[in-house]
Amino acid sequence: MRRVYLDHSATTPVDPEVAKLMMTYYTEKYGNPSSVHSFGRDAKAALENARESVAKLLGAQPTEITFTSGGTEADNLAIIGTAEAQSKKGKHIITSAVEHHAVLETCEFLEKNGYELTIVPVDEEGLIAVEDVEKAIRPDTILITIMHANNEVGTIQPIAEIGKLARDKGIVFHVDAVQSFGKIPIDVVAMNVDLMTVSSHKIYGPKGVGALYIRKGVRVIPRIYGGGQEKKRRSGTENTPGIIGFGKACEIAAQRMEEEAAREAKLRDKLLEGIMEKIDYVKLNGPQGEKRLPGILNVSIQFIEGEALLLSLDMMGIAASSGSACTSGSLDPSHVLLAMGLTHEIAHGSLRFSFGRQNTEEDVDYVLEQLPKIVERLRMMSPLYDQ
Amino acid sequence: MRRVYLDHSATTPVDPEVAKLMMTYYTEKYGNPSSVHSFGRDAKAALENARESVAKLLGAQPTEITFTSGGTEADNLAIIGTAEAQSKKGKHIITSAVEHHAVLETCEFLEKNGYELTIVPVDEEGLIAVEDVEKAIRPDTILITIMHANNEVGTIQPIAEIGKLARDKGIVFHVDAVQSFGKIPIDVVAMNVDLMTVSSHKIYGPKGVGALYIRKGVRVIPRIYGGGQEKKRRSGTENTPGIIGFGKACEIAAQRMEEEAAREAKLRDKLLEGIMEKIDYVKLNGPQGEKRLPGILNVSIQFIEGEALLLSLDMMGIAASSGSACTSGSLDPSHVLLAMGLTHEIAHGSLRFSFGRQNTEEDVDYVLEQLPKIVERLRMMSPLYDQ
Amino acid sequence: MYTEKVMDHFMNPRNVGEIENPDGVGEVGNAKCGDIMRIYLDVDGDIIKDVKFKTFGCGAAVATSSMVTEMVKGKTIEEALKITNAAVAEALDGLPPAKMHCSNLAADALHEAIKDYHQKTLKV
Amino acid sequence: MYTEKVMDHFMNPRNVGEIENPDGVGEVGNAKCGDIMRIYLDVDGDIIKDVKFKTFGCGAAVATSSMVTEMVKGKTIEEALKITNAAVAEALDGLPPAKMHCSNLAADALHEAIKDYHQKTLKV
Ligand SMILES: Cc1ncc(COP(=O)(O)O)c(C=O)c1O
Ligand SMILES: Cc1ncc(COP(=O)(O)O)c(C=O)c1O
Ligand code: FES
Ligand code: FES
Repeated sequence: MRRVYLDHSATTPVDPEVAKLMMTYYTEKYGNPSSVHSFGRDAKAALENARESVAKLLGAQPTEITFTSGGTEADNLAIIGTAEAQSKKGKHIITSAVEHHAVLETCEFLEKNGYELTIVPVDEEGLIAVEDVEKAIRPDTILITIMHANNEVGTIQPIAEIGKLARDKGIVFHVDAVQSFGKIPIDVVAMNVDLMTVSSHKIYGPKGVGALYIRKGVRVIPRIYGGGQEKKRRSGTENTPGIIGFGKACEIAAQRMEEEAAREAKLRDKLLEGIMEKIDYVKLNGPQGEKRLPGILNVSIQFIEGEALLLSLDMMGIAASSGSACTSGSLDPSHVLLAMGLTHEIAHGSLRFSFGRQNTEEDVDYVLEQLPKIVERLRMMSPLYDQ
Repeated sequence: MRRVYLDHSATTPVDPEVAKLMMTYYTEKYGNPSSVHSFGRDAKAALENARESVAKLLGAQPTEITFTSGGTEADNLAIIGTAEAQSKKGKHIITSAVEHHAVLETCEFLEKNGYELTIVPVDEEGLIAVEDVEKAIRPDTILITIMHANNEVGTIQPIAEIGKLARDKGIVFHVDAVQSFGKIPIDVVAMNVDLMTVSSHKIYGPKGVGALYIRKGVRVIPRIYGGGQEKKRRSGTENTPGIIGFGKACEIAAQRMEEEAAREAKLRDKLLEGIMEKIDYVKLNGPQGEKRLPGILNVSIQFIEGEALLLSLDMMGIAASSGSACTSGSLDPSHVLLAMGLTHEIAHGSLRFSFGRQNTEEDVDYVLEQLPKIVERLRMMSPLYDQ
Repeated sequence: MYTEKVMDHFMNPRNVGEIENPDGVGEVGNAKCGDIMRIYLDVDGDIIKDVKFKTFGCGAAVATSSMVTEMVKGKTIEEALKITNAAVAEALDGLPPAKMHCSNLAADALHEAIKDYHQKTLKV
Repeated sequence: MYTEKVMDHFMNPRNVGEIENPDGVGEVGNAKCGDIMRIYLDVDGDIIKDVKFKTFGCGAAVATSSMVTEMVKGKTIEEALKITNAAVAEALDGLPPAKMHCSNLAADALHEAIKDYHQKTLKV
């Protein structure tokens, strides 16, 4: 059976070149970068080389990059680390309704511990209004944390504008760029960003590696104490093979980004057109055109539930994801779709296809062949569907 | 030139079988374990399989294992997580003078934030007296954190006795077992341990992976918030290839432990004897015999400084480590050696050889051929050495 | 995640559909929570001669619906009333913990349908 | 970590040893901190004819000692006094930031030796 992986926003395969390089550092150049001997020095040099590659893709300086175990840890370090560093100045934090759980749950943890939270809404396309952020700012606001591109619908936020606002007011600005990094251009300087989260496994690097950009001069209280690695910002023996893999993945992403974005956008549009043509009662979630990531397509297929769709697609070899609550066993569907004003019913039937480097036109054709049959079958079972 | 890696306490190469397995999960079975589709389910199943392997080597239940990004993070989670969970009961913590920085620095972070610390001393072999721990206990003691085996000198602490004491008094007992795990038998139940830290890269698994054993019923406040992975104890997309590699490394360690311990102890003793025979003014650091890890040998070579020794050994292809301050650029040498009563001068000249699976008798012969020449050369340069 | 039996009942659900002029209909859940089950009964004397279902919900919801219809077909009303949520889950070789509320729905829908049947019969 | 020059001076240190009846000796550091440097001078007129060192310390400590002896050999006392810590580090193509205090030692030891020479000369 054909296998079509269309869940690259969840995670990507490791690029073969990246994997090969990592192997060398697992089995041959395995030294601890803190060690004096040549095994250690080789590892250290490669680690610093990776730091440069990550920095470059962000428009940052290598010294501004702190490696972490992933995007989630970087988000936590940025948010809690800033809250603790700035707590004397104030305890008010601004975020948005469509952030990843790594941001939202972290903010809510702080809320339980004496901080105040303002959650800025989004419009029906998932877009934040800069004015809403501006209105939310108070004298005791210490942090604004807004994502660059949304992981469920792909909406790209007006980061540079929000960054300018934050910089003017002297408020620390954190951006979760896990989904946009390596996919669309980023320049932390032009965007007025103080802290930015990125993750390796979304750009064909290994899982368990991420980084936080910390602008020179911005203070963040560490979350993990120990041997003082990463300039004391994040202790723990460095995951050198992982970090080196991440660095390589950044290099490859930098080379391919433009071409790949155009390619994926074309596949995405083809899939959307085909779905719209072949299936009725379908709603596109998120914006059209420029304001979205090239690789993400999110649609709601009415009268059926997302997990049932995913399972059926999976039986045909197609891997996708859903904002349905039933995929996670919770009761409420995706907070992102609800924040965009979708009803529970429609949110439950949402389906996300996220494209990647190995996807082809034939993959899209295959989905367009299978999906209508699946929808038909599930709708026949649905008490909500009365043709 | 011959290359002899004798720094396995710092880190180990990844076992080829482990590396091969990991490759599969990097490039083929790359799904996110949270995903509904088969890519995700395959990853999830392998992840749970790894959890079993880790649990087994600890004598624990799989549900009691929480994966982290390494030993340092697990130590932080155990210590800060317990302190926060128990802060209503008290704010007193007991630890020892020879803990790893991941424990000591974390305890000191808590001390700065309103907790009180009692640091139990060690004798000249690096051994903690159970009575000293008992004496340190107060009504408001909430946590005892003591390492199983020391990373610099290999001393094995009387964990089961301290555990019994802690259990009797209802105090949470955390053990950093990063160095002993997979090297000597561990049974968390028999040892009365509540929390135990282990790390993958010390047992031929990948860097950037560790685990915390959390005994059923023991509460630990999480440190990283997000998608709720690891039963909400540690959010973040799981490093599946790394965790799966760790699981495999545990399986291999379980098979080889006994035989390998005997083999390494023999090499270690051969090296010690040779050094004692060929070089004068040498002091063994740490205990003789049973109370030490099989693979670690720590000696102080008087009148010379550790980093100079390491660099010279490295020029001959030999990788070792030192408790010298100069290897890290700090001013005080190893807190472990100082706690054992060594003078600064002697501590500065310490040298740690730590053995691993690929080491042979020939390796030892080679070191015994090179080391005396190096010592001779450096002593000729030393103003402290007046023959 | 799901057992083979669950996947079988999900992919090849038994007794999907509606019964025209049913003797009893039961509906539980609501679309807001992501699941609705509707069960139709055709009763002859005391025997459930035919049973059909329509379900909006996850794989577990579909599978439990299918399973419960298979379990009651040909049974007496009395026997059907004895079918518990646990029994449905067990017949499917178990459900993931997070999905146990789906199995609650299937037996509930059946019992609602029987209640409806009783009410209709009484009225006659 | 270290430059090639540092490693060269560490592995092949110049002017290791002692001078019998030196015209000046300088010692800085202490073993407690992990480093001691001792520099011996043989001065002829105003010229440093010979210079030797003994050092207990890390690679950087040995290399800076060696380098400083090479830098002063044949120089006048006046010229030698102008040698700064920074100059020694620079002559080695730089030192890691954490090791900069080692370079401080070498020039200090030299200056101590010159001080000792001055004292001895004055006494004569
Ligand atoms: C927007 C966003 N933020 C944060 C994360 C978390 O990153 P990681 O998976 O590396 O923990 C993800 C992905 O899971 C994401 O999509
Ligand atoms: C005793 C001990 N504890 C903790 C650690 C830290 O573990 P990791 O290197 O996985 O962060 C180490 C090793 O560095 C160790 O030897
Ligand atoms: S219908 Fe939502 S979990 Fe089953
Ligand atoms: S002598 Fe200690 S750092 Fe150089």
